[in-house]
Amino acid sequence: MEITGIFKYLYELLQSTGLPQVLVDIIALASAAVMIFGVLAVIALFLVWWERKVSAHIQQRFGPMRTGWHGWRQTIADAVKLLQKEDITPSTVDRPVFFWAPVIAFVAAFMVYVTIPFGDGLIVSDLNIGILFIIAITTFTIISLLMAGWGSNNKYALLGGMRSAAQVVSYEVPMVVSVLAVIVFAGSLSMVDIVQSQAKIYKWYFFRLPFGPIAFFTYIIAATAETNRTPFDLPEAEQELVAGFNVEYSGMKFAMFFLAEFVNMFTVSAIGATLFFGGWQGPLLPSWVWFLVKTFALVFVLMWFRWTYPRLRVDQLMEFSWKFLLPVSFANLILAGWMKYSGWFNW
Amino acid sequence: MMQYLALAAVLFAIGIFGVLTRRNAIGILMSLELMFNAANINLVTFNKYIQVPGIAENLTGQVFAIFVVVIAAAEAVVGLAIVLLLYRNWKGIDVDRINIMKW
Amino acid sequence: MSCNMVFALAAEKLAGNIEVPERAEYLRVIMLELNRIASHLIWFGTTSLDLGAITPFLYGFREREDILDLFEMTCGQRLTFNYIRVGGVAGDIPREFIPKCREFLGKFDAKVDDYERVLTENPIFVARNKDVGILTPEMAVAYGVSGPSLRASGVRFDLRKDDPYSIYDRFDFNIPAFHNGDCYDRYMVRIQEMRESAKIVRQAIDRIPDGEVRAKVSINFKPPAGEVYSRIENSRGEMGAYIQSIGEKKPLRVKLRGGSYNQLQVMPELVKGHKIADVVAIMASLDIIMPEVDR
Amino acid sequence: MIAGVFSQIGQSFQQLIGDVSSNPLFYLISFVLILSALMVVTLKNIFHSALFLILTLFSVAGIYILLHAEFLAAVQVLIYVGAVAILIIFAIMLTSQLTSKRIVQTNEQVTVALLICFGFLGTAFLSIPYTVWRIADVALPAENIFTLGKLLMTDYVLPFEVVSIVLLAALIGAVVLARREGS
Repeated sequence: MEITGIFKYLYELLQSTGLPQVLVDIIALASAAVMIFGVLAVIALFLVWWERKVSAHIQQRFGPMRTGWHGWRQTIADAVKLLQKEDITPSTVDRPVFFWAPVIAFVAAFMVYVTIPFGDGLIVSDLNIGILFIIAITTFTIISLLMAGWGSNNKYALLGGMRSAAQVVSYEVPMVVSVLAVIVFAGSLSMVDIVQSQAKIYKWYFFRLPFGPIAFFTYIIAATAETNRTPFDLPEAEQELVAGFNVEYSGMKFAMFFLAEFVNMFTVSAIGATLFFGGWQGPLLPSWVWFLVKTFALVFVLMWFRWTYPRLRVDQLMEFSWKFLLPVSFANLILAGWMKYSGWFNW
Repeated sequence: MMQYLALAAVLFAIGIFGVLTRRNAIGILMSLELMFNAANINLVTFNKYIQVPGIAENLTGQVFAIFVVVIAAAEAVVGLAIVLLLYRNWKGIDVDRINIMKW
Repeated sequence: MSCNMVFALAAEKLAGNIEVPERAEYLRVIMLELNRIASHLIWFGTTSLDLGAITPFLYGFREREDILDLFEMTCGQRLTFNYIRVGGVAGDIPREFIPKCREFLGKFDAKVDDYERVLTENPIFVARNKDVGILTPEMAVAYGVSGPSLRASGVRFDLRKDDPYSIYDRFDFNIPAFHNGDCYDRYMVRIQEMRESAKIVRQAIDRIPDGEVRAKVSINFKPPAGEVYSRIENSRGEMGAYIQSIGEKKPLRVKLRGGSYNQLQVMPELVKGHKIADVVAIMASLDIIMPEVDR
Repeated sequence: MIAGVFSQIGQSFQQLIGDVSSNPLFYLISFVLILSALMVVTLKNIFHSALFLILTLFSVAGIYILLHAEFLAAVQVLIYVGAVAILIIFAIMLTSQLTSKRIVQTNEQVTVALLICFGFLGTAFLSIPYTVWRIADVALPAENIFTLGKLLMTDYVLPFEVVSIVLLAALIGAVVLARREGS
């Protein structure tokens, strides 16, 4: 059941109304944005619920059970509660910075989805700089963290913000380099091209030995750090920093950070699924189902990490990135280039 | 095309203003970045609008802009390292006070 | 439990003529060792929580729950146990205690293996704990650190062996000790102690005789004048009770000594040159309980 | 005579600005760009200046997209916003006591600086429309990125290598400079 046809039909319906082409495109883009926002909001809510369930089952308990089937209404109730809460702005904060930080985090988290293909043809815009666009936009997350840390005028928030900025900057390098290994093979930055180059399961970049798995593992480790999750959750280490950069936030603004965090988790998993596991490619089922299945599998891996590992120390975190992850991913990039050049696995 | 050049000129002028009036070394660095960007806008504009005879792959301007971006990054890194050093030694980064190189 | 015990021991020593029944001695040992396990389980949970791992915290509390169930069926309380009395214990254990306890012990070793699988070999855990907060044996002795923290530094000193009280000399168990004195060794000592304690409880359950559980001690008994100090090994080190009596019903002075105070004192030496995150790890590994510091 | 110069500047200014409705997106981005650039050089709070610098750099990326330089736009955001701006913010945080409102951020040369700026702007505005540009406006290669990559690896391979070495030198230099004595 492909749903691309529906969108095509709607688009033609819009064109047949006789509006000028510019207006038609604007309406189409706006409605696509609204739709993606809606889908992602639902996904984020689902992820919150799922994270609770996964953590509960890893810890041999049940998690929310009372409200609805296996507590599915719990997250919705929580979200509504969070939105209704009083939005406290402490008097000593740097008001404009304090206000814009969650907004930027939120917008950056959602803007990434312009170039992520949800399915065959289910993409807002297939830019020719696809993956580079995503990487560029995600850097705004760092800005928002720094703004939140600085704007809160609180030492824990500042330390948390600086820590996470340093961490995200450090881990961005190995992440980009491991992504580059795939780009070298795909020969394109466009997400759609990358997916189409992995039409068969043996063509998935994960199975292109030896560089594929290495690239994937460096990617997934760096992605865990990028999303500030355990074992790299230093920015919000409760035992050291209370709650990190968002310690002063409450109500709506906190909800925005929270939602952005879960959307980011979905984003890195979606990129991982697209780059290494063939994105929407798969037999029988419709393409978007395959995409969601693969992405949620990767999300589960991230949750699994979180509920298993203790936390690293700051210096160990940096050492791991610069002394281990970066050399490995660079060596892998050279290996991938050499493989491409010599024609190995060049199906 | 002229709009782009005018925009670049305005940006450059703002950069000059910043460099001349800021006391804070970091502020001067930021203004320098503005000037770099003004130059880059010019490069990319020329690349788009002006044909160089004999070159089929007309992307020289963009290539140069990339070089400028890289150099700007390098400049920022070294500049900020110097700023930190100044801060450590002078307990401040007011460039009006840091004048030992005058003599 | 151990506070009960040490006070009872001191009072019995002071009185001099109280004969504790055999069955009561066994029950005391069982309860003390179960309490040691429960205490180490809390330590295990909070340590992993302090290091950012949330799951082991719940694992530790899951097993502690079973022990608390055992305590509840014995003395009716889950937190402020008051079971050991001067001259024995408050009452006999219910009939279902022994099978329940056997069931718990049967699965406990596998659970400890579980904990070890989660943390012991975990590279992140090792990186956070190895060579962090090294407590040299000299420093440990000088500061009066006792218990597992002392044994992790390589001083194999345990009152259960070195100054046996109650009937500990009848059981076969080891005193685990390491030599680095870092956080990792303190962790390993406690993990192994849990296994050893389980071993002791198993032996005690197998050999427990029938009979009375409490010697006849008058409510109004007046011990002779004098002062006495008795000590036992509890989960955080040496637990001591000092009683000064003037031959009245009530003692003139009672002082209880816990292990945490000395372990807190040694903290400034250990954290020198470490990161804030290490302070959390060191504090966790020393198993400091703040209320006990304030004894 | 001065009036003549001004009227000439005015005329060429009109020519420069052109027709707003022809490319509304350009004017929107330019507006944001110039406004935020002005904020960068005038605001008292240096942290706010840095944030406006980010906005400026982002709008420059928008200008690049209008000029069909998508790769450059992505690079602009990635390097300027993701690295340079964050570096600047870090430097501001490390020298944090300088951001308090009491410290004067500008010096006494404001008038002189304004004169120089307007002198420059006048010259530029006068000269831009009177220069004969060999405007061709040919379409750029469709596969922009491929060509760019090829150029970097063929015609410009020497500058490319030199830039890499400069970057490496800057990296090492920064580490050496910022390192504390004796550590």
